[in-house]
Amino acid sequence: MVNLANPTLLVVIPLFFAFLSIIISPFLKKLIKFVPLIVSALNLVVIYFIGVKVLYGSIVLGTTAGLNPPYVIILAVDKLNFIIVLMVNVLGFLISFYNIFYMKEEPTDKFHILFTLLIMASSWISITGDLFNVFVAFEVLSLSSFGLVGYMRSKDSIEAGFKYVVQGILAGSLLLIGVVLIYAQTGTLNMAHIATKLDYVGSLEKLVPYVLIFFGLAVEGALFPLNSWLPDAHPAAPSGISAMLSGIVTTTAIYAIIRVTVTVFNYSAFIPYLFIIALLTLFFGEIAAFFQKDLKRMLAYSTIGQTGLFVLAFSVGTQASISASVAQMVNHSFSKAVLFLVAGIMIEAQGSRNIDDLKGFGRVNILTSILFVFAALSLIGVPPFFGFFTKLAILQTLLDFPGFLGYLSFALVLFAAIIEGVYFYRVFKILFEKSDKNFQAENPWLVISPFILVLILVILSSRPMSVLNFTNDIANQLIQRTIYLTSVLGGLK
Amino acid sequence: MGINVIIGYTLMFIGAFFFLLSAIGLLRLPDLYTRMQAATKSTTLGAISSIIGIGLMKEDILIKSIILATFIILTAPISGSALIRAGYKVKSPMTDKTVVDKFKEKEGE
Amino acid sequence: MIRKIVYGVFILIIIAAIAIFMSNYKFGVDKMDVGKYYLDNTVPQTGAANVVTSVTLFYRGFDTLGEVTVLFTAALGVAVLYFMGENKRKQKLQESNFVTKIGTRVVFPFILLTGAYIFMHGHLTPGGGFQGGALIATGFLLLYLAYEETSIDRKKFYLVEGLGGLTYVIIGLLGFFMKGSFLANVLPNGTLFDLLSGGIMLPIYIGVGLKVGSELSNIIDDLMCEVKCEEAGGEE
Amino acid sequence: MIFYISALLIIGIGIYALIIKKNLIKIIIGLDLIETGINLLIVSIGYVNGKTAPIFSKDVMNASLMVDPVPQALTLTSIVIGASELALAAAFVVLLYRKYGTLDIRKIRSLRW
Amino acid sequence: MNIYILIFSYLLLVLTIILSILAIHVKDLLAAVIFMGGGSLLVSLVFLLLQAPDVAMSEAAIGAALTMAIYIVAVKKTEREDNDD
Repeated sequence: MVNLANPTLLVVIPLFFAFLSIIISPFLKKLIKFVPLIVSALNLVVIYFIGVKVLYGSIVLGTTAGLNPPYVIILAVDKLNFIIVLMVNVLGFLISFYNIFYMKEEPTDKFHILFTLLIMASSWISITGDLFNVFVAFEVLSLSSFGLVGYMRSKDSIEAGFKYVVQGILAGSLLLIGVVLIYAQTGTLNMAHIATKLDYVGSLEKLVPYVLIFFGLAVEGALFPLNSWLPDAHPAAPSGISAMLSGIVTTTAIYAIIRVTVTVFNYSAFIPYLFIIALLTLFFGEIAAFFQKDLKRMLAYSTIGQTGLFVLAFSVGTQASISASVAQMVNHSFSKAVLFLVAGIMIEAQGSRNIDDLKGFGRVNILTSILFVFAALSLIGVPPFFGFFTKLAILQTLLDFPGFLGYLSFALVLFAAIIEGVYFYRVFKILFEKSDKNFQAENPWLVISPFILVLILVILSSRPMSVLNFTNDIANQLIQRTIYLTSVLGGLK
Repeated sequence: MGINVIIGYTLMFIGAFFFLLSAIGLLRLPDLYTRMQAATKSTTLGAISSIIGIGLMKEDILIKSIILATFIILTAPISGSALIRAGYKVKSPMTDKTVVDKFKEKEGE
Repeated sequence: MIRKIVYGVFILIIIAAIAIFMSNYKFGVDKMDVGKYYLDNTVPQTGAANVVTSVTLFYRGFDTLGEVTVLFTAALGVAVLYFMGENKRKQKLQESNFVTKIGTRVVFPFILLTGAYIFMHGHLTPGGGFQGGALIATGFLLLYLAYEETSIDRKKFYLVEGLGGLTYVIIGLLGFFMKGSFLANVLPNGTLFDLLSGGIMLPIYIGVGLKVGSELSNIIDDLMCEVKCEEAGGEE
Repeated sequence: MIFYISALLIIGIGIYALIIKKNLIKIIIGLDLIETGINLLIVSIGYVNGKTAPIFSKDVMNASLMVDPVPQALTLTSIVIGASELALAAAFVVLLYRKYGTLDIRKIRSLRW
Repeated sequence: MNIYILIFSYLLLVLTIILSILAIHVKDLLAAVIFMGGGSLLVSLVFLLLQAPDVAMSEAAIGAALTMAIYIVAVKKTEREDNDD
């Protein structure tokens, strides 16, 4: 049996099914809504085979064109991007299950093909080991999410979509210039090969390409100066897509930033600026979320806040802080996806996205509201839930950030947690108030995906220590970048 | 100096001369329609003669240059007439010296 | 207004920084590292004469696979955005003149022939799948300009588009199953300079050429339909 | 050196148009200029003085006399990506005009940046 | 790159920059799009001088022809006059 533990399959299987479904789309229109489901299931099988190898500490490589790495594109999966790819496909599987019953608007077959491409692009960005490949995968990701954000063709979704398109194209151009400048500097495009060459270059000289790549990826990763498109784009998309965008796409963009900062550039000089940017993102995200009346916009702003949180944790730079930030990344993806999926059910049940119209929704559809409460509590970090342990770990690591900034950030994170608590509590109160408005019962099929996600969260909450140990190994493997470099380049210096 | 090289150079010279003529035509002719006529003349005659000239001078690209020349013969006049017709539709001004307007007569009946 | 000045200054800083950065990488200086490897053993390893095609298709074939997906996503995106449901009604367009009609009938086969020539000889002469496909799409554009009642049969174009993409993926998978790594060269390299050289490049570029041609024609068909048929019924 | 300067100039013009111009089509033209500028930058990075195009033919067989093929391969990808991005952006512009009836950003509420 | 090609490429580049500035400043949108197309055609000529024939063909076929067609359709569907500030 050909060894299935080859990461290239993670990209090829979705592509194969996408091209197949464009052929059969005029004839068997109904079958296409199952394509994303099949694709993410097959991806999960391949990820299982890869996972068996990765958990033993070896880095799984997928070469193309049968030659050795620096001359050919290579996909490398170590512990960190194994977790990201696993999350992408688990969430992809559950959200595509949700989409089958949620999507009614007209060209549903094209919607599902675009969604398959979105899953493919997110898993592609997280496993590629070639810098120009990151740009190409980033383009596939942004193009498929442009199409999906503008899918409803309503007034505000097109407006938000255009804003997202312009900033997305600008981000792609910045990323491309950065990659090209690195090519001018080092002459190669393979991440590991660039890393070995960049070690001999002074930190000031590699500042320009790094800043360009950072801001190119930061637009998609919702960091402070460039995320004005996110609060409009995520709510305007259909709920399954906003769950995917907030849960996964921002996380893969942040992962790409982490991979570029640690492995390729080995850049400790830039960390303080990253700290300040993350602090600003956290602060503005949470404050804005507090004043929102529209449920999905509130969740979008809280995504910005949470992204700021785990980038803040990463930018402390110690191994404990990186493990805490990865744990928080996992917690945020799962709980934010549940929140958006449940928000989709609520909005479908009563039509408008305004929070106040949800009065008494909880009394009618008890299960959905309980899922909403569970996910929100885990996001905030209330004790019995997984979120509490990750936030605790982050707060511990923030203390040993030198000087005044450490205490300021500690206070800010606590303050942000309180704000989150307040605006989520406000939604709970409205949900469970007595009101005469009768809502139609929620479609039971839609509840299955958020239910499974909350189950995953509960499992994570039951054994938080083992999860934090695993994220500790991830951080350990990430910090010692020589493991990545030698295994990818096969010792070729 | 083979015979084909001499013919090649003369053809290229003729081509260059046609380009010069049409450049002057573009400057001096009064309105869109006459100027357009000068422009299409340069693309067709000038380009074809210089390409055939180069083809004659180097044997192995002779076939390609002939194919290229036929392509230009096919496309240049069509685009010229389409442009002029569009110009007419947009009512671009005709000079006072125009004697006959066949298009209006055809359009008129 | 202030925000615009901030953005303006921010962008100017980036341009100045790039200029300074480029100053120590002079123009025309040989910066090749991986490029030298490709130049030296393109002919032995892939048997193609055009090094750029061998880099895009063979050494960095995964990039081009991504690029084909980008075009595929864009075509889908445009189709989704311009989707008007079934209630379309054709709008009467200007009658295009006689010369263009006859000219198109003469030139259209030539354009398709040249497009096919370009993507068939991708590995020998400059050009390849994308340029050939774009040329074929301009041929269909010409058809739309000349005859306003033209409307291509979307089913067939989706079929060609899917098949083109599938040839690329299947050849890659063949490489994976037979040689262990995706897009490995499974076909014989053949002798330099003749049509059947270049191993897997010829079939891939035929697939990509047909795919790009049909995809861009789909985009043009959406655009032309945008122009020709107003959406029936009022706007919401 | 002129190629680098002009490439950066074109990118600058594109970004200037993006920021200053109010009209949607002008913004799209600005984005297209940025893409063209980047493509020019990439190809001019790969150029080596006094060398020929990287295509083997009967009279050009010496590989050491060839320009760097990798930037040309990257530009091929970047041109197609730029074209497909802008096709999508043009589609959005047409839809915006159909919904709002104007091409001016100031009239479309949330687009004012 | 001998002198004549260098001078010719200087000319082409200056022309491209002029065309791009015109594409931004001219009021009539259709003229702006045509300037844009002309500019990208000249850039494809510059690619030829930079010894990149593949890229020149691709820029001409995709950049000049199809992108311009898409923009012209976009301008035809919206309004032609740019009533700017």
